[in-house]
Amino acid sequence: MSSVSFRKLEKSYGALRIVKGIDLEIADREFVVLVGPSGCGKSTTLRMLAGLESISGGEIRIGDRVVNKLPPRERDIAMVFQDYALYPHKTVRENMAFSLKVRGVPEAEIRTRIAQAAEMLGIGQLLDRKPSQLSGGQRQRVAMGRAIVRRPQVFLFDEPLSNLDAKLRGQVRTEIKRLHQAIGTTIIYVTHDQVEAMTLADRIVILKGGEIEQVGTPDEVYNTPASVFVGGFIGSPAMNFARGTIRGGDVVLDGGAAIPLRARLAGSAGGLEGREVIVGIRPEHFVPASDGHAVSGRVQVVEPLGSDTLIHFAVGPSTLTARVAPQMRPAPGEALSIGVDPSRIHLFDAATERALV
Amino acid sequence: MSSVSFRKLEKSYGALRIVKGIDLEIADREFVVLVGPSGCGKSTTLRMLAGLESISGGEIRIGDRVVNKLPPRERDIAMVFQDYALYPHKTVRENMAFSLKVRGVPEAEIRTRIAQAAEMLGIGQLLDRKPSQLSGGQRQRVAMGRAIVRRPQVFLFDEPLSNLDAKLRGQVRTEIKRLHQAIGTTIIYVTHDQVEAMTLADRIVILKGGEIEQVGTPDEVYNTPASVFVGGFIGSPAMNFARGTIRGGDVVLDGGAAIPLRARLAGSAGGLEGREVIVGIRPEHFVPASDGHAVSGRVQVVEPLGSDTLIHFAVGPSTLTARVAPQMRPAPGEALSIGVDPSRIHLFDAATERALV
Amino acid sequence: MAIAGETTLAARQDENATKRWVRFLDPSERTLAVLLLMPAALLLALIIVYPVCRLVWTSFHNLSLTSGAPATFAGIENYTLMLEDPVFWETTWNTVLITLITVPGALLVGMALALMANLPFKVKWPVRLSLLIPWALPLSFAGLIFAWFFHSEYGVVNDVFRRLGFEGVIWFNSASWAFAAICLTIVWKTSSFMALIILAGLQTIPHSLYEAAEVDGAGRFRQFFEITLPLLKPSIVVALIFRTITALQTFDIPFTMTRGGPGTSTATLAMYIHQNTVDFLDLGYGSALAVVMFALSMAVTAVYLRMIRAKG
Amino acid sequence: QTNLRVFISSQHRPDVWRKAFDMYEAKNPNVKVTIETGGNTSEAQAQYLNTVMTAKDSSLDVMILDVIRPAQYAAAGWTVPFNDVIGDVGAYMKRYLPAYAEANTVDGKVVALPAFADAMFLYYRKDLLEKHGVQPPQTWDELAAAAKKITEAEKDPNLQGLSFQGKAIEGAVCTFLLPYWSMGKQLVSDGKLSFDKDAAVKSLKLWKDFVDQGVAKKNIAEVATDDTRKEFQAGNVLFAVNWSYAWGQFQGAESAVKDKVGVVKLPSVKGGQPASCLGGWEWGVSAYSNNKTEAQKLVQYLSSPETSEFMAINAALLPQFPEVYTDPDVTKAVPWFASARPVVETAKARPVTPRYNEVSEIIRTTINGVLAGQATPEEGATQMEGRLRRVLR
Amino acid sequence: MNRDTPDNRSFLSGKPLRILIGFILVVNGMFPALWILFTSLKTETELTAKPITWLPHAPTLANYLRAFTDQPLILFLFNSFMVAILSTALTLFVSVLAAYALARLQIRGRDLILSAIIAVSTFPLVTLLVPLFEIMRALGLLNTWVALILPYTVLSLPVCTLILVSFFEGIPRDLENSAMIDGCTRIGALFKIVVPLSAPGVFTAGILAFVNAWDEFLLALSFNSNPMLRTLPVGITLYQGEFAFPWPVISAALVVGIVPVAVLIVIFQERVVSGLTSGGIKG
Ligand SMILES: Nc1ncnc2c1ncn2[C@@H]1O[C@H](COP(=O)(O)OP(=O)(O)OP(=O)(O)O)[C@@H](O)[C@H]1O
Ligand SMILES: Nc1ncnc2c1ncn2[C@@H]1O[C@H](COP(=O)(O)OP(=O)(O)OP(=O)(O)O)[C@@H](O)[C@H]1O
Ligand SMILES: [Mg+2]
Ligand SMILES: [Mg+2]
Repeated sequence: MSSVSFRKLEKSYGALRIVKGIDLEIADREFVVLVGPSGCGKSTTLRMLAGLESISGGEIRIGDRVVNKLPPRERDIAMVFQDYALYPHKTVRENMAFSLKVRGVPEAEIRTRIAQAAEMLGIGQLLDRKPSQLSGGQRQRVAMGRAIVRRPQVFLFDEPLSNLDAKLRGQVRTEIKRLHQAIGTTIIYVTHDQVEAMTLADRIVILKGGEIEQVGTPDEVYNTPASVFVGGFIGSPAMNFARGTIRGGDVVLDGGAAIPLRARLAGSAGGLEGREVIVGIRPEHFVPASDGHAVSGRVQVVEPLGSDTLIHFAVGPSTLTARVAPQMRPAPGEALSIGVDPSRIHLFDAATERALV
Repeated sequence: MSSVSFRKLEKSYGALRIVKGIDLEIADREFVVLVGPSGCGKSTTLRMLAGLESISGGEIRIGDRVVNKLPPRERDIAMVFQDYALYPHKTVRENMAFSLKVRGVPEAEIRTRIAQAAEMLGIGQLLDRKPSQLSGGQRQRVAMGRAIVRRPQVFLFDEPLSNLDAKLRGQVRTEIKRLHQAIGTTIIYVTHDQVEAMTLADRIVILKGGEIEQVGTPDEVYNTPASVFVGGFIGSPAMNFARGTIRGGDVVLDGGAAIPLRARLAGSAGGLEGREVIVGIRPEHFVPASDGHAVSGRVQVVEPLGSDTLIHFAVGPSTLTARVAPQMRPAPGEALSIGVDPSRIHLFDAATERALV
Repeated sequence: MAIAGETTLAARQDENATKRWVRFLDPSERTLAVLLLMPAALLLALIIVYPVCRLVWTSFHNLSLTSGAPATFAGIENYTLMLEDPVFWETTWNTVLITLITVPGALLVGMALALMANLPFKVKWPVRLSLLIPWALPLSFAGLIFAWFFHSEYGVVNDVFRRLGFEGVIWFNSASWAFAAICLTIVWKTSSFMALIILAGLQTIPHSLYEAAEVDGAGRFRQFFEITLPLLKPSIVVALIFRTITALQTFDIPFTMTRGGPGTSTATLAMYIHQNTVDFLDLGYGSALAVVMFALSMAVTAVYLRMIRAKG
Repeated sequence: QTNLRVFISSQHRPDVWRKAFDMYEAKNPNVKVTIETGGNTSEAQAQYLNTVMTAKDSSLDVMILDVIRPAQYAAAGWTVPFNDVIGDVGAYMKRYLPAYAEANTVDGKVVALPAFADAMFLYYRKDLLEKHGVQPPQTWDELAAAAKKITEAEKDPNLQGLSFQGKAIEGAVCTFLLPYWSMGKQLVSDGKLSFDKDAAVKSLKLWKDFVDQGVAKKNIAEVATDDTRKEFQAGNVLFAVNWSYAWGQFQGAESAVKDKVGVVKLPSVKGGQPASCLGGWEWGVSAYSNNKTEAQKLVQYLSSPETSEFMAINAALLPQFPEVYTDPDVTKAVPWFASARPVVETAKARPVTPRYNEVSEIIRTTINGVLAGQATPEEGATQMEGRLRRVLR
Repeated sequence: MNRDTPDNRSFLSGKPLRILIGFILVVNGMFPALWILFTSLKTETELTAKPITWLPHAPTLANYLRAFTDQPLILFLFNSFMVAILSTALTLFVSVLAAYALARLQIRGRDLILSAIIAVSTFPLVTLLVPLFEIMRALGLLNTWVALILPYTVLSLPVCTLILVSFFEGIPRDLENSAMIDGCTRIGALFKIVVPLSAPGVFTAGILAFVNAWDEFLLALSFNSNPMLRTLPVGITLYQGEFAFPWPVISAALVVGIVPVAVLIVIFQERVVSGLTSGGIKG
């Protein structure tokens, strides 16, 4: 178990800069999730840490060692790949034993370690099967088992759940969390699914175009997104955005509605008056239209989820989504007026897309 | 546009019965979703309707015609495959034109139909690309476009979204719903994702092992699941189940907690007294433990989603999941006492697993 | 502070120690590539490149061993000699003709065989074996066997003809019949390799494309021409490259079947090269012929490679 | 201790040669002889030897060569002449059948020494000729007449009058040359082409006429030496032109014509001399040998009357010395050699030229083409002349 | 894949038709081999009978006896087998290394190298006979198995490399990465993971190389004159005399020569076809 640090980490393919100077300190035993849209450099970063990709600039340390030039096998890490990368020609047991054998761990020791890991993951009865005889979820567990038996300093996960179906994903997610609680090794986990990031991470690192957009606990990134990008990326269904202008303590949306913000703006002086802003409203922060400041629009699509209902409605030029109580079922085409909790809305500068207030 | 009906539809491979007598009437313009776990016969049923699989017994009608013996090309249907099955050597335009050309539709007509469909799906600028030059979402749209230009009587979709990532899936799902609202053709849609079923369907058909488990609107199957299977299948996170016994108007869980059911049981006489039951509680139906009848357990894993928090906690032998307000954040290992809304719990017979009351 | 300093120092040393290993076991990509390609390169240099250089050198010299004279520089004489050598033109023409007949022939037959073999047979191995045997049968054996088949008196072909009430044909008495017999044999021998490659290509076409086409209303033939054929193109091109190159080198089959007869009407360029080198010991001229043939094959390969690349 | 490596065809009784070598080793204890056997056909051996010699390889000391090759090997400088070791060349060579002396002497140099003889014979069905009261033919016309008479009388659809080699193999060269020689013409004199076109046309026409008249079968162009042998042996042929090896086979257990075979000189054209085609094999010493002197000594032993007699008796190889044919021990072991000698004595050597392979190629493809009906005899002769002129300028 | 659609069953996959097609395929492929088998059971006399016979009248194994006694057929088989196996092994080793470099490593001019490899294979070995002989002599390799193994390796190298390249390209890189993290070097990962996973490709390449080596005649004739080292194709010509061509005996020897390859094919046919299938030869 070990801390990990990235210092000005860079990666370029020829003239193309993929990772543009990442600075990050990961504490021992921490569970850090890297999220970001496809192509933002998450995998590249992780693979540089693993030694599978050369480093173009900066430095990576695991514990005290600078590992920039070490081959993967000497970095003392374990990695779970997106498609699990189980050796198809070896049984589950052989898959798990492989790294230990290569390192010359004695037979008896290998056997006990495999037994332990198998028990922890509930795959004891699968040990003699080949990967092709396993279901997706079982494969995922074996991949984790293969990593666990190594007892490495750091675990790396690259989108380990993206090949599972929705139901299983939730289940295995919980298992990974439990596993971390049990063994406590430092974990660096890459995903593009914000639900995984939210539920698993001690800290979330949000990447965009090879740079860090925000680092913080799940609550921090959910409640105080540093930018439009983070706001839109974290949370499901995604945050709604509407353009507006600040006018005398209210924010006036382009569609016409005004939301009173006097209370929140009080602190930040009147310097925002007349500023063009992007207003972010999470679907779950719409409230029944009881008081005056409601947004009005026309219902487009209604999606009943059973536990909630999603209403997609058009306000001026934009389509907003509200998550409301399951009983609420407006018909498509109907007019809708729905309230907004002014204390929960987010304001971003229209030009920089960074958070205001 | 046309109605579809299955009468005692059967399919066997040798001695193996895969589809075991399905009876179903689908109205014109209806959007019906077949859901069920993997291997339950959804695809087989759909493929029999398409004519890609022979029928072992029973009858399929499209409109007034019995189509049992007709080859696919004479059934006037269009199908969107899971892997899209776009012709890799043809451009998007040629892909869309193919079925029309085969049927001898005049060139001019083909051109206008493609233009229309492309506009509807926003793929106008992709028409001259090959499928390999498209992203997953774009391919999906092209596959739909290829179906739409046909103007068939029935659309068939076989898990059209399962190759897309979470974000895109939500987006395309809404698009399909909008599409159906626009063109109104009968749609039969196969998926194993209950969210898709709930949000898209006029009626959901839940299959299990080649038989229909329940047919109903999304609200029906969500609110009054006919069996443990349906209850567990529909809704996310999944319904919690706990074993219990009915004792003097209460249901006493194996963990010890008692939930008062006098009000609901009143109607159904005392015939249930002493009956072994399975109690189903949806995660969103836990309420703050204000009054007496709460379940108590120990927190295992807490997953903050931002908009809500999921708490997995152990009660007696079983692990339950509750969806609670985002502010609530018990620590793992903490004791938890949480209320249940007695009017929202589901009772199933422990032996037959069918709904009671 | 001191302790921390020590550990970093230790770590440094550790790293240095491993670095030496790194150089040995973990060479850079480029070094590794060179190392891995080295054995193949050495072998090719030894067995092909060096002899080819010798060959080219010889082709510019007068070197006929029957004269006993040492090699003298001849410039392009050997090449100009070719222009007025009727046998060169005849054998080249025969080679081209054989290529033009047997390559498409093998392609068509191979395609038919592949389509047939792709049907769902319950017992697969006899079909596979039948596809593989002609491919695995040595060319010279195939020539011998088929020469026997086409024998005017004892051959099974004429026997079948006679049983069907036709006159037997004296295959090797006539240039055109002999040519036909040779081409038939070559097609038989080579179509199975074509079939194997095409079969391989067939099995990579996703089944759902046929289902989509069926739903789209396309019948059998339309499916074949609109889906199977275009998607087989890469396999076909590869098969064609190998086939065309070997067709240009046709030697064993006409050599064992007709010796180029009657007259020189079925002799190929490869046979002529062999004859000049090995029988007539005119190494200069033989080498020049070989160089021409090599140029011919290279040209064909280049065309095909361009076809592949143009697609890719 | 000298180790000599001798290349022999595995067809020519290496087992018996081994015995001859053993005897030599016994007399010359410092010499050891190893046999290397190569492909069985003249062609396969040539292919192998050409490769070895082209590469100037010293692994062979002595090699057996088909009678057509010594000139070529000498020109290429691959063999060592014997002139220096045999003393009086004229006297030494006179002992052999004259055709062999001729075939092994190039520009006055003895380039190889004869190993054993062979020639083409006319085999005939003694039983059938007797049955129909026909004498063995002296001329080709007589042969045609006899064949017609007997085949018509026998009414056996499978019985052919005459079988010879029409396939484009070396044997076809002899086929062409037999009548050509019989007309007293030579193809090459003193290394120069002396092509007589009329004779060539007549020769080609003679054979083609046999086919057209039905004396020989229509597919004669695909008949190789052994096909002639097989068909005759199966009892389907009246007259056959073939080498001496056929005799032994005709007398074998599987033969349908055992004891029904006669052998005579080949017929002549009307007014010509009978001529046979010389076969047989010669011993040459490799120019790249490291033991040339020892090798030459060995060859002289191998090409001596004693060895000849030994091989005649033990391996039924035809002797290269005329008197050995009539040696009592030999006639006892192989009685038919008595009737073979006059035939061998009429045998002529195929053109002695370094470019014999090309000459052969031209002749055999032409006659094959004519027999197949691809060209008329006139056309064939013209082609032949043209191509031969290019080769033998 | 069973295409069991309603109109399908009425068409091509009808059972009688399928049997007929299977019959055509088998006859096309097997007839010559069977004919040789029949011939090997006939006497020479039966062979020249008119009209010809198909099945042997009185099958005899005498030809096999002669095939084994006239010439050391077992020795030919042994030599052929050893040369073929060893050159196959060498081919596989060399082409695995080269294919891995071409498939996985970032090499400039990769396409050029591949094209060069194909181009090299276009050179007819016949024409290189003499220079090759000189090389073998210079290296002192004449009359050794090595003299054949080296050129045979080169003969099959291009096509084997091509097959393996496309196979290696089909193996997920993550498997190798995983092995490297698990403690292997790159080469270790190649031999422990990539090669075993390309088994069908390796088998296909192997059979190709084996058959090429098993069949070759000209070089075997020229480089190995020592009777102890003769391979089967050369050996078979020894049954033929200067003039005699004993078909039945030669047929028997041919049958003996075909059988090992046929057995090999029957054993590996699934793998060979699936080897070619997995994109095997993609160019
Ligand atoms: N070998 C390469 N040469 C050039 N560009 C590359 C190479 N490998 C990756 N890239 C580019 O680097 C960028 C980052 O890739 P990376 O795999 O790290 O993305 P990611 O964040 O993991 O995305 P995903 O969620 O799709 O896995 C991508 O734009 C990719 O196209
Ligand atoms: N050709 C066949 N022969 C035998 N069994 C088959 C065949 N095709 C499908 N089956 C079986 O039929 C059952 C139903 O298959 P089907 O494809 O309809 O399932 P599904 O509900 O679509 O599942 P999924 O969600 O995984 O696509 C499966 O158990 C499958 O194994
Ligand atoms: Mg990635
Ligand atoms: Mg399915």
